[in-house]
Amino acid sequence: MGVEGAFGSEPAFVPYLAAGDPSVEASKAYVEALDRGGADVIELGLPFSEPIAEGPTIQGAVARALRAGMTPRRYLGFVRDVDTEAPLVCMTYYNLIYQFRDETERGGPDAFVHAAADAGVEGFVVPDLPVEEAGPMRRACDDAGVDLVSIVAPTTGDGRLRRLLEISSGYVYVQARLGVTGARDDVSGRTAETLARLQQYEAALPKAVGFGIRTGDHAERIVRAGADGVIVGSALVDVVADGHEAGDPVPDVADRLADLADELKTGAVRGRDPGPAEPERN
Amino acid sequence: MGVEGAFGSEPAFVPYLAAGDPSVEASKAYVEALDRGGADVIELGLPFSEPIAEGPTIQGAVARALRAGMTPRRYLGFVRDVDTEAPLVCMTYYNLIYQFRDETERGGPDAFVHAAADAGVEGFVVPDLPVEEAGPMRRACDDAGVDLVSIVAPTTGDGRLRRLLEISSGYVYVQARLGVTGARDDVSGRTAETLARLQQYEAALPKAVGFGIRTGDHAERIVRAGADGVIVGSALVDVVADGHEAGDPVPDVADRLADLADELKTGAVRGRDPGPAEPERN
Amino acid sequence: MSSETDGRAGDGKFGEYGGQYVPEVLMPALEELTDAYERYVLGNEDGFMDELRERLRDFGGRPTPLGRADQLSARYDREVYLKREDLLHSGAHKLNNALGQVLLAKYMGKERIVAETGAGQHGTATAMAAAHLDMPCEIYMGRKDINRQRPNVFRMRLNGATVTPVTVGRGTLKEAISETMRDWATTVENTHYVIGSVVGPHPFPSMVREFHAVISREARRQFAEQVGGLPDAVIACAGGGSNTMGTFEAFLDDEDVDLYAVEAGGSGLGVDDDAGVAPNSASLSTGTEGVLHGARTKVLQDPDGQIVESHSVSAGLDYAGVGPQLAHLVDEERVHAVNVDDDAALEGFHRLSNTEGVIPALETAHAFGYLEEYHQELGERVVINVSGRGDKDLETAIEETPNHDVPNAPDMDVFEGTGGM
Amino acid sequence: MSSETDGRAGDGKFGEYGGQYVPEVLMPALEELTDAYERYVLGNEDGFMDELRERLRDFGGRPTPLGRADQLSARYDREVYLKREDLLHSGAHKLNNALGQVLLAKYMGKERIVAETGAGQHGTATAMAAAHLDMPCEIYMGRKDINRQRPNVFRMRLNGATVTPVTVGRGTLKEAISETMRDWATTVENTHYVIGSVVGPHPFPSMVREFHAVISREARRQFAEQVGGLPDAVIACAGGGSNTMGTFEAFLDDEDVDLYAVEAGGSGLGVDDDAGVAPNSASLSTGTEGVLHGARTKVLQDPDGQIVESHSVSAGLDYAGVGPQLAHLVDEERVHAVNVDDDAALEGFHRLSNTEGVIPALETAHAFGYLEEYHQELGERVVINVSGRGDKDLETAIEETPNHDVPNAPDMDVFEGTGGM
Ligand SMILES: Cc1ncc(COP(=O)(O)O)c(C=O)c1O
Ligand SMILES: Cc1ncc(COP(=O)(O)O)c(C=O)c1O
Repeated sequence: MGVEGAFGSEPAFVPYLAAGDPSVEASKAYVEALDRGGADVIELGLPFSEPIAEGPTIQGAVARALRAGMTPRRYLGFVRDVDTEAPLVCMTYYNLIYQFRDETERGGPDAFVHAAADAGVEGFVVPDLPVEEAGPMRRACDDAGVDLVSIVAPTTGDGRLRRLLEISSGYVYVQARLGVTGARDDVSGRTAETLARLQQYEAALPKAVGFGIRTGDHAERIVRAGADGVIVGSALVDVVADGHEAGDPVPDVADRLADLADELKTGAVRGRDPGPAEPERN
Repeated sequence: MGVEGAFGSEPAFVPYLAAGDPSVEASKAYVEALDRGGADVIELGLPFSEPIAEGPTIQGAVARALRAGMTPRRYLGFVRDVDTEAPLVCMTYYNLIYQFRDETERGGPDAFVHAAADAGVEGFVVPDLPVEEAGPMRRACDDAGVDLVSIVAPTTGDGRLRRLLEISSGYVYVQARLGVTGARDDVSGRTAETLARLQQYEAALPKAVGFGIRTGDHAERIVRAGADGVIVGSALVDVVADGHEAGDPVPDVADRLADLADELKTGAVRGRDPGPAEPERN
Repeated sequence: MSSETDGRAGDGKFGEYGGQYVPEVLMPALEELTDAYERYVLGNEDGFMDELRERLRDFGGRPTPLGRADQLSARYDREVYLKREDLLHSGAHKLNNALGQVLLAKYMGKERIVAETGAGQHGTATAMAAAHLDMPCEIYMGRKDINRQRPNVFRMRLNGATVTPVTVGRGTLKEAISETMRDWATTVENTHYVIGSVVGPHPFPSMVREFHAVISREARRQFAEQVGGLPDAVIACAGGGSNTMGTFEAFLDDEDVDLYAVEAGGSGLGVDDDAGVAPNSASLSTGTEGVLHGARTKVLQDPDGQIVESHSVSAGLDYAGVGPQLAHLVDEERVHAVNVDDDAALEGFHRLSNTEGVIPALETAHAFGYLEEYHQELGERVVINVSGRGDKDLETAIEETPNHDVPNAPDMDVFEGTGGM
Repeated sequence: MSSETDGRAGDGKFGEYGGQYVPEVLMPALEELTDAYERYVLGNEDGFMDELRERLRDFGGRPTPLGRADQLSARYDREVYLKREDLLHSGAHKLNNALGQVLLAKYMGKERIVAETGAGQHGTATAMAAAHLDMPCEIYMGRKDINRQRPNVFRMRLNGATVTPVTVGRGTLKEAISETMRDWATTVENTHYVIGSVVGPHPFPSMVREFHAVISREARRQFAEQVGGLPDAVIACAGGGSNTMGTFEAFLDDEDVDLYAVEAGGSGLGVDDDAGVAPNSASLSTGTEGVLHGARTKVLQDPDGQIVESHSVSAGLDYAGVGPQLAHLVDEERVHAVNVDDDAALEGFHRLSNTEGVIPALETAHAFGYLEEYHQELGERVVINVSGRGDKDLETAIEETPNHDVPNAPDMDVFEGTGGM
């Protein structure tokens, strides 16, 4: 079906979790719970020691996953083992891709992309790899028949936007606001503005919006503003972190994740509902 | 009799104590004990807050006397009250003399010298008043008919020495070694050298040697080397300080002072003895 | 040097190194900055460089002197000259860059400054420049570095800067840079990120080098005037590499001048993969190619590409990466990458202090540790950059000296009870 | 100025002030020193002054800049310029004199240096100069000052100096000077006493002024070149007076230039005769004529002539006397003797730190406290000498600020837990 195909007639729900947070086993259960809860695409983080695009919540997830021993090689095993219907997109930083060596000691993007594709990864998001440096990665993805998703930021001007839309495949990751990842209590005015700007681009690719979405209500409003999908990371990671801290049983935490996934998916779907928009809150 | 006259056929013993150390009453008893013990001239310190020519022992005496409330005006009363045969020489620093104001608000050396002479002081030693600055003080002393004793140091060259001997009256204070006041456990080689140098000057004035003399034995050797008298301060102040610290009764401390005075005077006299010199020790 | 080597072509590449590996949200700011760099700094538009030079003179105290070290010259039977960046206002070379960037931010119409700091020298310099130019300023600093460089923390605060502790990881420079990038990603529209070394994405490595090049331009001229000709060797300590790049720049074309970048060997070379820690900060000497903080360069990493925690007794060298141009110059064999360990650095600290009357920063002290160990391999006439003064390091030096093998240390007993310094 | 006023006649008198009130044992050394001063310093014999100038440049970092304080200029609606002696090596103007005297001692064949210190700046400068010129060095410092200026104590020791605590009296500068004189009386034949201000017996007041005159000679030339003409007012803080004398010297003949010597008003003027304490160090403003440490000058004393303990939040101004030439210039009305209290000094400290990016010594801060309070009485163009940097005072400033009324202080809570600085 592929990544792009997962954006169907309904708006897509694209959750993020870090692989291995807080342990390989629990993490597997959580990813599967998201799948159960209605995920259309899953962004599965491969943890890197310097996650410069992440806020404290995802930094915490990454640190737990690293402490639990997650490595690029184990990540590939994780992808192989995890049982989801939604296609998996690998979200990581460029150095891990750059350093990767396969068994034949072939290295770099080419080796990693092929190894990941073999394991079942269908796309990549690499936050510190802007279009200018993306050549080798783009070629490797084309070669392996997987997607490379570009991120569009609120600061991205028209010239850059066009180039980004050109090079991206699978979907476009629309960063809804300035800053780093992290759930917020509101949908910023900036989000609406960014989406309005994007409406002008009749890109062929689906536009998934992330950064700050926490509730079904948020998701609904994002979709109503024109998004083809919502990306949710920190709000889900919070559930993992809270469960971990409280020492809750993995199945309980997984259920909570599935519930939140369901809320978010339902909210997103509601956003496409042609009925009257709910009045804006606060 | 005057200060110079106190240097008679016998070598003179010139003790120093700070007036008011550790209290006015005790101090009076101690000065009188020195007189009893054979003092020929007594250098009576008027304590100044910055005694730059004094070592730790006399600094301590000065600090105790100041704490006990000694002032220039009380010093004059002290001189009036104390009962000694030996003439008193006031040993102090120039700022106290400079600041002095008498009842008529006449100030400076002239006022102080006359007030002191009225009280019974017969001479002055002012360690921070070198010959270059001594003019006003010298004139005041001449006017009041009292002496101004100059200090000669080991560093004093021939030119200065001549000027010092010229301007000094009463006696010449021969500083036996470099540095500041303080009892020593030996008579330094420097002492002998300084005295040898002084032998070349056939000054009319008696030469009293100070700085470091602690025992009768020291006194003897100093006199044998050519001194007309020995000046002893720190060794005596030590007795006062020890007694004060131990809380000993004043008469006991006074007796110890008289004993030490006697030892020192006797030692000095022995030094004039024409018999064979004792063999040098250590 | 070719334009490829010096990065002035504008693509920000030094051989394979350099580039711009940052989130998209920052890319427009880097484009804007590159443009401003080219116009104001390289093109002196609106007299930017004239104003900077004047402020470096009147506020910063440039030129800094080049002076002969009589005692060291005698000791090593060589002519040893000290370039005295420790006399620059703020106490280290860092002000050259900080003042340049804060002024540039002003020309660009920015309203706020953020910066990371390791030793606190870059943070102090930035806080001072920001106060001088009336710009609000926030400094990110690792918790561990805050503890070991307290005088600089106080200085930043007294200069009106907000100092924000970074508690993730080991709490040193690497984490502080990451955190500052996060702030910048949030505030990029009105904020300039004053990066503190020749690291990060283009145009930072080129721009920071350019601001520090004044060090070697002065030193080269001073040496010619005061001594005559050129030195045989130039030595500077390297963490991120701003000090080396500034000290080497004007000598790069003088092929007879040997250039030595002295890294922190810490307590030993290599990387402990299991612990994810390098007991050193010698990324040039022992690191491997990778991507860190926006640039491809030499980094200390495990075989997977996870960046490891570096270590050095000097906070300012305690960094797992290095400037891409410096990495390139080492590959090209124009610059010698060398290193000395903590012991040697402390020995250098005490030697310069008690034989020359100059107390160096612990960073700087590595260069003197190198001189002590390897002077016989150097030419006749040696210039060392004293990149900073050691006032910020008094506490660390006193604490660490007894833990190390420092034969020339003074009697450390007289420093007892220094806990309350 | 007439030769009588400037003391170059060799008699060391400034009107009624000055002279040589020291024990006879020191008089020959003063004669020898006067001779050396006249030959080497005034006469440049053996190229002494040439060597000194070169070392001041290459080791000391001269010339120090004169820079415009943009923020203060706007605040006071005046042109305010800072002469930056804080950038001199060692961190204060004191090195001008210390290097001069240590070099002179070398020319005189002396083998050892002693010095007193209050703030530790003179001691640090002397220790650095002694290390630089390879001379053994012992520094006397009051116990109280040791406690409040610890960074400088460490610096002296790191530079190889012996620091000897002086415990008599209140343990500040006055006692340290007395104790150093006692050392000198013992060691005078091979030792030079590097006195730290324009105090003490002739030739010290003239010689120390001469070594510091470079400050005003530079400032006068820099002002003419950078701004044009002469300033209307020149301001410097005064303890013993080396800073003022150095900052004023070249302007003494410029009668239109107003000169302000700012003393430490402490917590209040006057003398508490019963306690034998002055809660200030304002000997010029409130002292009376007396003899202290070898010179006739203005001193803080009780009516009997006992020298009282002075007080200031800044250790370097905490002295009961003042240089005789400065006292004379005040009597002649050429110099205005003014003072501000501890509160104003702390306010000046914070103002310069957070508006100009220059952290001044607490001594220096008094001059800025004065500027804040009295700028309306000053002319259009003001030069202030930043006599030293505040690194040595961080601890004191942080501790004292909450105890004083300092409206412009930053939020001091962020400095909490500084006991262990
Ligand atoms: C005094 C000093 N020298 C050198 C350095 C190293 O900086 P770089 O490696 O960028 O030259 C620092 C960094 O803080 C420093 O403070
Ligand atoms: C920074 C600074 N300024 C000024 C002074 C005062 O010295 P003086 O009164 O001799 O100028 C001192 C003395 O220690 C000082 O350290």
